[in-house]
Amino acid sequence: MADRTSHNENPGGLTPRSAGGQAVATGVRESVDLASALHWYRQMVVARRFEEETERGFRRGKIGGYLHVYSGQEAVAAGMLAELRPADIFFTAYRDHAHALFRGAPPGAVMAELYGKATGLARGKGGSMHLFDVSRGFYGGYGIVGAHIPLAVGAAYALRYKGTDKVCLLFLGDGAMNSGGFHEPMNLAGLWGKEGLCPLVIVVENNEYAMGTSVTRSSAVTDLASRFNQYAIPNERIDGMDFLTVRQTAARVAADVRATGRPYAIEAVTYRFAGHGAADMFQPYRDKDEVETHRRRDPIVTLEHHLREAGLLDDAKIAAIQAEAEQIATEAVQFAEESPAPPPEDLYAHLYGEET
Amino acid sequence: MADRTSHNENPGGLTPRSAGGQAVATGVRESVDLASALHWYRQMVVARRFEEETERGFRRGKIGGYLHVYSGQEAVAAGMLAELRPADIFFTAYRDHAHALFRGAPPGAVMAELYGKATGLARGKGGSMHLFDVSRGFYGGYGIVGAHIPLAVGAAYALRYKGTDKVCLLFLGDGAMNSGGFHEPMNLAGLWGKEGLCPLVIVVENNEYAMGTSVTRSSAVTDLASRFNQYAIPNERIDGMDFLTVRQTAARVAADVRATGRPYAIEAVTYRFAGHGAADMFQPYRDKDEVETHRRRDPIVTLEHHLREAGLLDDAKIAAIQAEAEQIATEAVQFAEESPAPPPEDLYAHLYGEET
Amino acid sequence: MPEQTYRDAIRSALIGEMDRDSSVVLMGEDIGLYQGTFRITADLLAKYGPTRVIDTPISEEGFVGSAIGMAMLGLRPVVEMMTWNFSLLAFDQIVNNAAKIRYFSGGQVDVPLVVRGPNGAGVQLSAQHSQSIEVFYAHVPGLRVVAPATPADAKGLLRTAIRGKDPVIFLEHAALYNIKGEVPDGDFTVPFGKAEIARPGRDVTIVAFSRMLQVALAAAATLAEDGIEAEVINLRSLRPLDRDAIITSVSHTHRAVVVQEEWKPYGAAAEISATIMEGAFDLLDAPVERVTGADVPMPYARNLELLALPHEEHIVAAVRRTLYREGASHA
Amino acid sequence: MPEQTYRDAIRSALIGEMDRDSSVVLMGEDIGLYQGTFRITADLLAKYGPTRVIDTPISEEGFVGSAIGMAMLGLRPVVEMMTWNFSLLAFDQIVNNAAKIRYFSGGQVDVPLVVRGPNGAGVQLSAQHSQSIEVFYAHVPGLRVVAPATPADAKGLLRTAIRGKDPVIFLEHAALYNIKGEVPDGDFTVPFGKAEIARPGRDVTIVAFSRMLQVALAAAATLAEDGIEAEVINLRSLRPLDRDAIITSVSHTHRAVVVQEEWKPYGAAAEISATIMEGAFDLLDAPVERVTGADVPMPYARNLELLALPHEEHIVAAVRRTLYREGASHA
Ligand SMILES: Cc1ncc(C[n+]2csc(CCOP(=O)(O)OP(=O)(O)O)c2C)c(N)n1
Ligand SMILES: Cc1ncc(C[n+]2csc(CCOP(=O)(O)OP(=O)(O)O)c2C)c(N)n1
Ligand SMILES: [Mg+2]
Ligand SMILES: [Mg+2]
Repeated sequence: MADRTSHNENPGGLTPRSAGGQAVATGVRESVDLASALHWYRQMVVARRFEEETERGFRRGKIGGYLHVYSGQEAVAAGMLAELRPADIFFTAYRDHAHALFRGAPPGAVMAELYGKATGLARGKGGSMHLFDVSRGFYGGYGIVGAHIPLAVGAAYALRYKGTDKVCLLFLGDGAMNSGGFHEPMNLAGLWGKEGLCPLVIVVENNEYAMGTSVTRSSAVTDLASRFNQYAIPNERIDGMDFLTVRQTAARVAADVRATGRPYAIEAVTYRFAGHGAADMFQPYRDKDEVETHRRRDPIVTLEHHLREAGLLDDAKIAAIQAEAEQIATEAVQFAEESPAPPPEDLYAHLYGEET
Repeated sequence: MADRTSHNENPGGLTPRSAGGQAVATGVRESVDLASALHWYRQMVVARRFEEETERGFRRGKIGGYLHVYSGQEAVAAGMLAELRPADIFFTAYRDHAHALFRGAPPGAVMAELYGKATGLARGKGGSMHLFDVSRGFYGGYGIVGAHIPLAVGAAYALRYKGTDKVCLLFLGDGAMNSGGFHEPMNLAGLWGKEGLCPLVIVVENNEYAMGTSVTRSSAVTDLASRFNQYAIPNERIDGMDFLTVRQTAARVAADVRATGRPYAIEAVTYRFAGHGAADMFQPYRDKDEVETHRRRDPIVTLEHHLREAGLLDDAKIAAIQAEAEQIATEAVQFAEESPAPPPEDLYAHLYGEET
Repeated sequence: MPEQTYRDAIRSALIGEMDRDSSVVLMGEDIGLYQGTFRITADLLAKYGPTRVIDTPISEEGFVGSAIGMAMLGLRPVVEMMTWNFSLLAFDQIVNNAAKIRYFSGGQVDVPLVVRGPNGAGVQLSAQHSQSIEVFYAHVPGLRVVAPATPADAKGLLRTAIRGKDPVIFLEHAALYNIKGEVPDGDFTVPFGKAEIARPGRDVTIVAFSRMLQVALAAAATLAEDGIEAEVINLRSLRPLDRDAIITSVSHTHRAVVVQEEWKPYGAAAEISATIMEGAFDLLDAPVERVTGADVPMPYARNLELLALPHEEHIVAAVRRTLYREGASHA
Repeated sequence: MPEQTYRDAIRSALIGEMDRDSSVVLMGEDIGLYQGTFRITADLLAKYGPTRVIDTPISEEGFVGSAIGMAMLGLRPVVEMMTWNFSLLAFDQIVNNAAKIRYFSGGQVDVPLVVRGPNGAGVQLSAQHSQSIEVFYAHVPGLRVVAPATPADAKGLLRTAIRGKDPVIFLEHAALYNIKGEVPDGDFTVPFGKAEIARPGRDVTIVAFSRMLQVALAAAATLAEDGIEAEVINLRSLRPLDRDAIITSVSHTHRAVVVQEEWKPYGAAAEISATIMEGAFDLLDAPVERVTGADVPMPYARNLELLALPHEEHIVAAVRRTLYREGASHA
């Protein structure tokens, strides 16, 4: 793993890293199985349509609290989860709807959680920020920025401790990197990785903002991938708007981490199309043009182009997929609407595992 | 400041950095005013002798709590404080006796604080870990590892905010770098420094251990200076056992920080001769040989050689200085012994600045 | 008297203090360019510039600690906690540094720091974002802990906080930002540790702070329809606690109900209840009642959230228990 | 019954659990190579190796959070807090993650985490290292908080903690590590939430936990010389609180004194005092007394430190006040 080592010990790895990013972006067209990419295109379309319904549900007062939609970033979670094995696990923050859907959680159960219903993915206890589907290896869904990071590091340790070859995937935002909750466990991951005891794939979803605060205004260095050098964690920056790039990187990195038990970090450069949350309507921190420019890099459109080129998609197929997404989203809403609220006795349920 | 910038943006700065350290170590002999170094030699001898008395006081049950002596590391604080102006300020952790003495605090008042007397530097309220002498710009003396770091960053900001050209000096240990208390404020320092609002000189006293845990076992990267690259804080590693090296570096760095309002980090490689604290008697984490090897690099002996070479010291002068140190230490103990305990009403004094 | 919202009261107090004293600086997450999560600081970045209105990264421990350092050097930082839930990340800085530095330095420094922001439950913000953390700070010597329930108190207490020499935990409530109330003109201040009788009455004393004061006043109005005259005490500050005001009231009502939004066990109401018993044991005709939130993390589902929060009817029922000794709560 | 020190009781419980269950791992600062600050884990690194006895950097938030993740994946981490003072840096992880994950996930995960270490004042460790932090955790639903006062309780409660499904705050006391006591042979456990009558008596109930139980027992012995028979309750756990045991005792003694080492305002004793009033109001012949530490950060000077801590004579005086109603504490 000469390359790995150079990344570890030599922060000069910067240049090869960016270069590597390019290489991936171009080299990928041929190398990736495009057929299965069609499946993920469909998933991304569904997620996008699903988020339209969550925003509508919020406006209609059916969904409460904070609502953070994923629109614009789909290629990151889709590309990464595409290469995760069923037995693998992952953690993310509160912008988690698409992650749950991509992992196979029933759209109805996800929507029902947002509606605060008993049939929700977390029985209506968690809501939008705390989706959980442990049966599928999804360990949540957390609201305190940065505070879920150490959980994933410990979980990765446990996977190796128990002698499995599973890996743990950790998603975090650019803003989370400025918290002590990032620094302390990343150093632990670097240390444990040297013993092959930390099979952790770290994905920074760099969407350029933490609420209204841009990376330039919140991080002393803007090359976020390079921040992992302090922890001897090899890292690279990639185009997070291109599903094929993300997926090929995910395949290579997951295999490597699975084999070595050492952590690896990917900075996926992406963009959030919507406001930070439902309350962020005016977005005084960025102008319309900026958003428009990025919308032209829409990951769904980009993948659509790849698939058209490959002759795997045409207008008819696209229309069919959109109709299907329409139906899935509508049925999810209907399921959520019709589901019962949690029974009053649930107030005290799930507090402790044992009575005393 | 091409060199600065390269340090900022290019973690490859590693090599030049170490080289720089060497350069300083050799280049220094001629360049520094050796005469005044004699004064600091005397200070270091006094501090060493003083610590013998604090250890004796602890064994005799006159000093309670935790006691962390500085023996072996004198060149770091002496070299740095030698270049601090009277109006400048500094913060450190709990291994703070020598820092207070070097800054000119009366040895009797320092010893009296350790004895828990009313005449102590902090009126007997703080003890060994919480020495304070604000009249001399010494802002303490803190016991929670890493937690004093943000204080110094905010203090540096305040110095510039008020339009002064003062600098803030921050001492921290190698172990403290693994805490969130290091990461968060260092990123703030990097950001504020870009506006010229953080005149902070950071000194990592790398004595190779955090209690019983070596740097290799606690930090994923062992080149500690390089850890500041994540914060765009220029940095270098120097020989912390050589007073002249430390002092020359301090002069250059302090001038630079004062002029630019940007932070700069120095990793001073040193060694702790005594146990971590008075309770650390057997030191199962290191063997005698290791300690012996380092004792041969005793900073006091090293400076003694420089001064002998320069014809500024001979056996007679050394004997005189030791006698003087002996007297200062003994008088400090006597003063502490004879001082009264704080009056009972002090229990509730200094709790609030105002009654309600 | 002119009316002002709780939000504008806080906002205008901040502006007033920044205008009269250049050592006052604001710091926090998204208080500047984003205009503040609750718009308390809207337009202030433009008005005062980035060295006085400091947008920070997501580094609660780092920026609260830095604010302590600024305060030690003579600035008067007012830190916004986007919500108090996040202060748990700065807990060590507040408890081990801000509250203690003056003491263990033997009185060598002032720490004029104010940390302010919304505390308590919102609407369906779920477990990690719906906590009322007052007792964590009220327990700690060296801190002042205030929880204004009205626009006038918010304004007067914030002025006192910013002008003082000690760290102040200033607890606002998101559900109060839009309430209106009369606010005196001029440079008035409200001192710490002085409770107010928000409504006089002879039959029972209701002690409340922050949002629960509004709920207590509603309960008192309902009770009045049955001829029960409750005296409602607006506590204003938890540390120092106005023990005398509470005891004086109870010594003529002989009954007391203490209200808090948070989990019952080891909550603020326990201290107030114990203080009443210690100070008025012989005068009590009934055990002091506590009305509190349910002892669970806040659930997301609205129906469960409503069950977890204390409401007017709980206060009314508790008052009736103290009057008629119904119920088994003290069997 | 064989005797064992409090330290050996904890140590042998750890060894026993590690031997019977390979999912038990130890983590903390200097627990391995350094042999543990209080030598609880001495020799365990050699015995179990570095994957089960994990020396950590100074990263409380990081390693407590990692332990939570391990626990979610089915390990049983036992984290040593070198002293509980440092847990304030992991406060968010314990309060917002460990305590709540089961709840907001709708019951999808267990979090069998134990965090243990010495709590309370030592000898001249000064303000940042002399805190008794129990109430910060006792307030939080989702946690269990235990504070053993005897070797037998330490051993039995630690077994229960390690074998359970929920996060446990296990509060030891440095001043207790060397005390000896009888410890039953065999695999006994002590359940959470069950207090014990450490000394039976008819005249007054003294409620205590951790080190203060030893002080309370000494006070009871002194009182006995005057023919005053105090019933001393060893609380063992603060959450859950054994309300019934306390009320039962008070309902035949009609008087109570609650003892705690920490700052009085909003401390654990307030909850116990309020609970007694709520549960036994009609049976109380005197207000419940609280004996606590002084409301100041711990001073370094030994004479001041002694003034800041509660001692036997304070308990004796409080008991006398409840019996003869002397003093003005409830005037
Ligand atoms: C510790 C903490 N501080 C502040 C917040 C409020 N907050 C919620 S999301 C957010 C921005 C996070 O940005 P980033 O990590 O980049 O994730 P993104 O929202 O861009 O996906 C902030 C400040 C929080 N939830 N937790
Ligand atoms: C947050 C915290 N965790 C643990 C401790 C216990 N402790 C005191 S000193 C120390 C080692 C610090 O090492 P370093 O920073 O290298 O400073 P040095 O003692 O070598 O000068 C530890 C772990 C503490 N005081 N604070
Ligand atoms: Mg972001
Ligand atoms: Mg060290």
